[in-house]
Amino acid sequence: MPTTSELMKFAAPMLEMAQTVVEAKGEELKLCYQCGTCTSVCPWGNLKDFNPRKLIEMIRLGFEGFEDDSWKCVNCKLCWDKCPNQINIPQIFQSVRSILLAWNACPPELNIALTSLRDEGNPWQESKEKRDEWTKDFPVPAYEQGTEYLLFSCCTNDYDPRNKKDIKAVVEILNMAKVNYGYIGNKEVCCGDIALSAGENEGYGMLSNKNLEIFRELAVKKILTISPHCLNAFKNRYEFNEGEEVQSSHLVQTYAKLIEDKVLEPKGEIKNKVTYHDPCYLGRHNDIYDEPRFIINSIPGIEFVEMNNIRENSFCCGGGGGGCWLETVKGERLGDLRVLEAVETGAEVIITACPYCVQMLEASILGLGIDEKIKVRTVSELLLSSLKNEEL
Amino acid sequence: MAASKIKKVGVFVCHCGVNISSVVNIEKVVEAVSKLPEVTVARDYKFMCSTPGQELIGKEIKEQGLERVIVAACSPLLHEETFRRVLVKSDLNQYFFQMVNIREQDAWVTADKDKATQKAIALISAAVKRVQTHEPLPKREVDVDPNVLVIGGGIAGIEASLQIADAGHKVYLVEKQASVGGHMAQFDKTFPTLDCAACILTPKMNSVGFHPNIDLMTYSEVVDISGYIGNFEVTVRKNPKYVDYEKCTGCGVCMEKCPSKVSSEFDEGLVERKAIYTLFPQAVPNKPVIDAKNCTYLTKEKCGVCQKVCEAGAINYEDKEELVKVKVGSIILATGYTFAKPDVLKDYGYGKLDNVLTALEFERLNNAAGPTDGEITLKDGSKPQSVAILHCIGSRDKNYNEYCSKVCCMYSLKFAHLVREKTGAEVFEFYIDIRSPGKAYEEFYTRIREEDVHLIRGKVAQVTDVPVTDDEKGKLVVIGENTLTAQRVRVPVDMVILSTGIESNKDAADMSRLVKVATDKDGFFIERHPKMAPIETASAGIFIAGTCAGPRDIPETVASAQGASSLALKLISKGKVEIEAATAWIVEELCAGCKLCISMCPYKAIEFDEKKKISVINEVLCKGCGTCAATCPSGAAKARHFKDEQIFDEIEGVLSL
Amino acid sequence: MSEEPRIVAFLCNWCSYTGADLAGTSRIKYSHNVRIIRVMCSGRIGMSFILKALSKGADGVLICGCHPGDCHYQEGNDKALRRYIMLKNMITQFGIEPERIRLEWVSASEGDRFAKIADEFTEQIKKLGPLNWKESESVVKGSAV
Amino acid sequence: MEKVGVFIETKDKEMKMSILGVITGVRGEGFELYAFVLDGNAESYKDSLQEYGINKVVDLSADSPTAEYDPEVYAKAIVDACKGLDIKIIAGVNSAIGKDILPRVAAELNAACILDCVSVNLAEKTVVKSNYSGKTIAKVRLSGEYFVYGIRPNAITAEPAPVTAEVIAHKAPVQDEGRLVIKEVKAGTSKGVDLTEAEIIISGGRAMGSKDNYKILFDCAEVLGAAVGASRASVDADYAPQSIQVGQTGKTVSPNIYIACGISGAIQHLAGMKTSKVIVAINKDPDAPIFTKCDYGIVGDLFKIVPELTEALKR
Amino acid sequence: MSKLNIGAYWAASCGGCDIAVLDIHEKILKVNEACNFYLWPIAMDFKYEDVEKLEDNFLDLMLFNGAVRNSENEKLAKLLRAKSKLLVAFGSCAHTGGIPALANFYKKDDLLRRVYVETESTSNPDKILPQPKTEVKEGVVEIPEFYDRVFSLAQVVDVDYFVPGCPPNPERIWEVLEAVVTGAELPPKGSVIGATDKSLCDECEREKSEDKKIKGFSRIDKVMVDPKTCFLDQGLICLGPVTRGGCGQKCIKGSNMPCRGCYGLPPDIQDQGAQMISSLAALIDSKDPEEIDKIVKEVPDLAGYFYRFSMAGSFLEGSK
Repeated sequence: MPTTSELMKFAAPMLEMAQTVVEAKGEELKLCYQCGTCTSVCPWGNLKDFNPRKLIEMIRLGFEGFEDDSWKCVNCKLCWDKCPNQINIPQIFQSVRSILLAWNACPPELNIALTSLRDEGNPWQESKEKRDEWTKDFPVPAYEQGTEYLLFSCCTNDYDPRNKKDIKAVVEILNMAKVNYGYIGNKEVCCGDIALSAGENEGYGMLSNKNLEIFRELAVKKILTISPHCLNAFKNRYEFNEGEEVQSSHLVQTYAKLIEDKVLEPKGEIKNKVTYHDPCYLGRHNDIYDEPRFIINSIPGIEFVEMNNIRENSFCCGGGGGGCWLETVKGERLGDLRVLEAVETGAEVIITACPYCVQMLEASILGLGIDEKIKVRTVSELLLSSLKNEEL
Repeated sequence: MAASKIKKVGVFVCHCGVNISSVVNIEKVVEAVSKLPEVTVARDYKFMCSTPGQELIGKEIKEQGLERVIVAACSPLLHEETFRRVLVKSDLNQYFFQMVNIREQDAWVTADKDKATQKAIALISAAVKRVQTHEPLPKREVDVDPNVLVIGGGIAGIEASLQIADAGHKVYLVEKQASVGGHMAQFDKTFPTLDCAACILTPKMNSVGFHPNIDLMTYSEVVDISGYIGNFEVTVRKNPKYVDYEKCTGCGVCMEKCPSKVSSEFDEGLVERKAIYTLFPQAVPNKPVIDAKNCTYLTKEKCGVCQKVCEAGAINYEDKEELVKVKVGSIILATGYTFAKPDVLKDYGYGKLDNVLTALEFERLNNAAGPTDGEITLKDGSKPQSVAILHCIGSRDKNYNEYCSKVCCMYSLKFAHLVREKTGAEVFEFYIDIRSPGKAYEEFYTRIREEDVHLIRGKVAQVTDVPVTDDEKGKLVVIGENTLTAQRVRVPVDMVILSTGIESNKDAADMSRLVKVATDKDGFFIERHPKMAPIETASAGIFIAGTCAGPRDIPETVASAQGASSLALKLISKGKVEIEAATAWIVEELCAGCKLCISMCPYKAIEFDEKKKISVINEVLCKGCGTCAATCPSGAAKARHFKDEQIFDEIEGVLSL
Repeated sequence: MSEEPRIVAFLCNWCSYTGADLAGTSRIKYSHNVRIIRVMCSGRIGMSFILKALSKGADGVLICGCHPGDCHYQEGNDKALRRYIMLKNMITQFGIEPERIRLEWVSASEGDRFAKIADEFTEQIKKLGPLNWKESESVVKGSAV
Repeated sequence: MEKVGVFIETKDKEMKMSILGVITGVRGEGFELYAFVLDGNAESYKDSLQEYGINKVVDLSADSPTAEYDPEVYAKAIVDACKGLDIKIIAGVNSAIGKDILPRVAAELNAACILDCVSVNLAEKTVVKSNYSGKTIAKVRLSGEYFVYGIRPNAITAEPAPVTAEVIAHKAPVQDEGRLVIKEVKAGTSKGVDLTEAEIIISGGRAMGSKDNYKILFDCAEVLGAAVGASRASVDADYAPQSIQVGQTGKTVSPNIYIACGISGAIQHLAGMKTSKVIVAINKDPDAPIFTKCDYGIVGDLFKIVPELTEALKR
Repeated sequence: MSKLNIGAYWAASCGGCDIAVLDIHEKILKVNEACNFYLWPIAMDFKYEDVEKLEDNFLDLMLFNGAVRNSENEKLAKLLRAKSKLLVAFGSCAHTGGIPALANFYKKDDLLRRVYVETESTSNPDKILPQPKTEVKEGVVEIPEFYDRVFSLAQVVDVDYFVPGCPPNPERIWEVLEAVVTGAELPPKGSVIGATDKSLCDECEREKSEDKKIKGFSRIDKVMVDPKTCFLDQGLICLGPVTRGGCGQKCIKGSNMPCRGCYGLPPDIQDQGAQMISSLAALIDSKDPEEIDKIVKEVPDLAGYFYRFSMAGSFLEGSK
């Protein structure tokens, strides 16, 4: 006769697992009633067998086998929004990842990024001294105490040659609009979003503390972010002290206001058919849907078409939750689906507002070999082209 | 405070088997409590609530001449009444008693035994201090008016009214719509027996219409209720019908001739009705009303066709609303429910995609008296080849309603049967859990499984018309997970039925204020006790029947209606009613007439005596919440049994250790 | 005896007291420091109860009532909320941390929530340390009023 | 004379050349070097090994056949040989195989295992090792009876120091306990020099246009003695196998020379190669981001430039 | 009948109560007919020894005004208690601490520093604070010890009666004196006399609504105050509801000013401030915590407002 504990192996082999996840802030795990909504809405469902519901159940009862898939979640938040029990499923994955990290079971390519975050304050294995290298021949006002806005650049914009174009466009526009802003250069470190979503809580704590210190030191009141991930970190994650009223906003909000107030008047015609991709962190995470569309529509000559999955139902590029750093084999890339969706609308340009989306979508375009057909531009790049009456 | 003579207190500590004694050191407690100067005797017993336990208390009261009694045992919510009866038996006023909760709030929640013991002693000490100032409170009784008001003319209101009327008492039945019948009149078949709703409902509707003891007020609303149990005064507004029912013969010519058409609410907008209309052909009373908003004569003073064609001369465009006052002894709330509106659930394409129907729309579609004469057809008139039925739309979902609507599983299974029977289409039912707890419900579920309905366990996340494969072209695609095979599925179908959940009425909050019965967060009326008093409410004399208290099926609704009517009849047959003793009162000598209490009282139980310039509490209306006592700035309003000094004593007591 | 915090909790009869009972029936352990006093409605809780408790040695006072909109007496809990906010604003002038007073909504079905609140609040009070309110050391503390 | 054992990593009857650096690093006055060969071909490696100072080539075999790679059996056999031959120091390449074998050996011997060494000083019993992917360098002193080192490939440049070696056989009574079953060995499709060990890498992007076009890179690589790499886009396009992908999500390389042909230079790619000592970029597009990262940039058609380069080198 | 021996003493007070005694005008002559004013420092000189020499219970009536702030106040309170048959806490300060007890919100050291060092008009560069004993050329100067907090009279000695008010209404003073002088039957010991048991609202003739809703608090300098409407209905805080009547409504009627509560709390109220919150806050017309907080914050000094005269006798008695 098998003993009870032997039988338990089949029912619930490792109940401690659930407990550990609960302790790592994943307590909502318990609320799941296994309806499968998350699996149905998860963007991965369109590509491969990925089943958050099943993973939750496995974790709850302590079955092994959830480990590899736990790195899949791109933090797009669609499941959380649709979950009838309002379970923060991305948080559960985050908790699971923090445990996996403690076991040293991190995908190696992500580990590289996390190590770089700890050592250099950016995920791109670049030197912290070289963050402001792009400003050498492109002057940007420095932030001093009393400057109205701190322009928080984002590592990807600072280091990635492609995204440097975006931040340069940002700087040009802000200068044109005479916005009182400044950049802190090498004092900036990564907002920590990817560390947090990869479950690297310690690294996140270190990064967020460093930024908080600088914000405090410079008495920062308003932050302009280029990356929605930074925005989300400051708005929803950072632990500001009571009384520290730091307002964070995304650039698209600033642009929309400037255009509305007629400070910026995009007069140059852009004769392209464009579509807009809602970054998950800008849209679902922070409810910013209208401003980018307003900006696009304010540009003369432009033809704006929407994709099928937009706004609250936007389809993720695959870059969130550490996805930018994780290897995905061809045929399993969310970005590919999104790009194809954009191509279907007949658009020649995908406009977006997140450096990760830029990277993922461009990689997909390149990978699909359709770079002659469609390209990716940021809202800033689009706006600047119109302001300078140049081609997009 | 002048020191008064110490009253003799007896303390009785219960072991509750081992429930208390395994954690709380009873011996220590008794020893510590005995030492208090006020305590004459302290005893413990295995089961204080048992007959020997009660006898022990009675014996000590008599032998020691106890003036106050304390029982430290379970929650007062469980056994306060039991022990109060012991005091009454022993000729002590029942309010000379205090119960100390050392089980639910000590033994069961404290890990450390010493701490639990210490807590028990502190709680008992507090009670010992408190009971010193307890006052005897008398029983109070008032006469009961034998008339009953029933609000709502659905199956619950109909059933309750008939029961009371048949017992020989007057019933005022107030219905907002132009006819009684409620939602049940919209249904075709009922689960699990599949008998037709109309066949079982219409006879009852007719009885209500013609019963000599029932004063049926359709097209009417209750606008004010004052008074208290046994003596309510109710104001009903009779909305203008523009048809004189004395003269109207119900011939229907006016409805035939009326030129203005509006979408029919009874048929869920699937067809149109006229501006002068009866709700449905079997309406009771079967006489029309004019919908003032859509009548060309009433809006533009043009037309007047109905008046011209009415041979009885029953049309009266000058009709005005009328306020009627009635006196009743009890009120039955049977205001019913609405269905969750799926248009907020954008993901299911309702309102955007053709052939996505709500449950109620399907009921009408399927009803023999409905817009298609009971044919299940798609919008283009063709028969569906495949139908998906999606459970839990707006139910069990924190984004909409967290609760389970209880009836949807069963009616969805019924739909599956009807679709199979009438069209032979493939049916895909997406469910999270099938809930079939009811007589013959599980058997019905079994029967449906035998009918080759495809049951898929998983909640549907999306309905789309964007095809991925050729099979999906021109179809509605239902996307979900089959959680049992752990596969994401896309099912192309012709028709989607959304099993929408039950919601409280939109005006539940207004009704709540009117009847002074609180609603829960979902807008359903709160019972006095969810288990032991599911039909009574916190407002004495007001009972709830049917779905206004939460999702119920027809048998439960009828049962609760019969329960409500029997409680109303109980009141009538008793003739008198005992009312709350622990009410508030105002010390005349202290009241300065600032009127602050008047604005605070939720029951309008306080009136201002203009002669004496003081506030006076109508103790019959008072429910004893004590808000006035907390508010009264001069300390004139006092809450019986919860006076300031009693609470102060209790505070000092709990802090004594 | 160790310096254990002393907490007085005023609970309304209908929701919160029943909720606390449920914590018991569900055998959820929570801080023994919380001593419950039952009142019919959170609207009955005069602010003098709270000051009295603090002056008599309580280190913290917890008030629990039905969730907004669920009050058995319609809106007693709203009154409790308003009083609580005003008292919290005033109490700082006495040098007392407003965190020593806490208002929470606990329904009859939230036994676990009550236990959680009790534990959290005890922790909070422990962090603040004992209040040790000293009553007047006067020779005669007579009937001043 | 202290004895040092070196685990000789082999593949398809060929010795991994990086082992020679390891041998160079551990030889020295007063040390006798033993080479453990487990694939049964000890004799065939003898010449190369003695060229670099190996004194004894141990033809190590176990009771269980070791024809197929089995780290458990290998490790136990090495431990048995060490005990039998009184060898207290064991070294190997810090390769994937090395990292599979050496910790097992150390565990059996209850010894410390130091991986990622960049240099060793056997006399002092100290090693210099890299931490956090080279972010810090630590000098570590060891104590204990046995020492197990994994030395990074290419960390120590191999220099010949010829001696005469003899082959000795050692049969270890080690049984395969069957805890580990090799189900399948998947061969990588890359040919030629191993990417991570290569001193020169020539990489192609999606501009290569087709699988066949990659031939020009292989041709060039052959002349250069270089390995061929690829960007993710070209792997996606099936021009090159995934195993030679360079970048954040592929292999991280740091050769002396990295030649990027038709690679635009996404940051994920740069992350995998930017520590290369000299970066040469060839691209048609003068705006390609890669030009911001390279030491030498050639704007032009790679299909012209690369064959020309090959020809030039051949000469 | 021999004349009664009566006295009046002031401890920590402003002297207004003494003046109020004179405000009974010509009736003082009647008092003089029946009584010997044996002790009245504001009117005539006397020495400690003079009091000490008196026999116990020598004084038939002692009107003690002022709170107990220092050791001298306490010493005299105890001394006069022993020498008096009836000791009356006269005026708000003796009754419940009065204005001096507002200092209980501050620490002794802070008070001294503020008064002797920091006030704008003070020049005290060496920051010298008063010391109980100071050596000077002529010897040692002793001054009373300043206590940590202010006590009401009853917190220090046993008190027979309380006459509230800042100052007590002269008419009420006369009623008290008359009762003693005529030998009428006195109420039980510990009673508050010279005031009604009902709160001030009883006397107040202003129109009071039955459905008060406070949407915000205002201050008298910000609004035109309607003299016919209850202050609370106008969003002005009036302590009348939590204050005994009997004062004659000098503020409300005379000056169209809300009551500040000098007549102390009604008999069944134990803490004036706490009760004021219970009564007032409940009227706020909002269910939104943030909005309520905003409204509440419109009152700049809640505790000072609600405990203006009753701090010493309140539950908390002062600040931590």
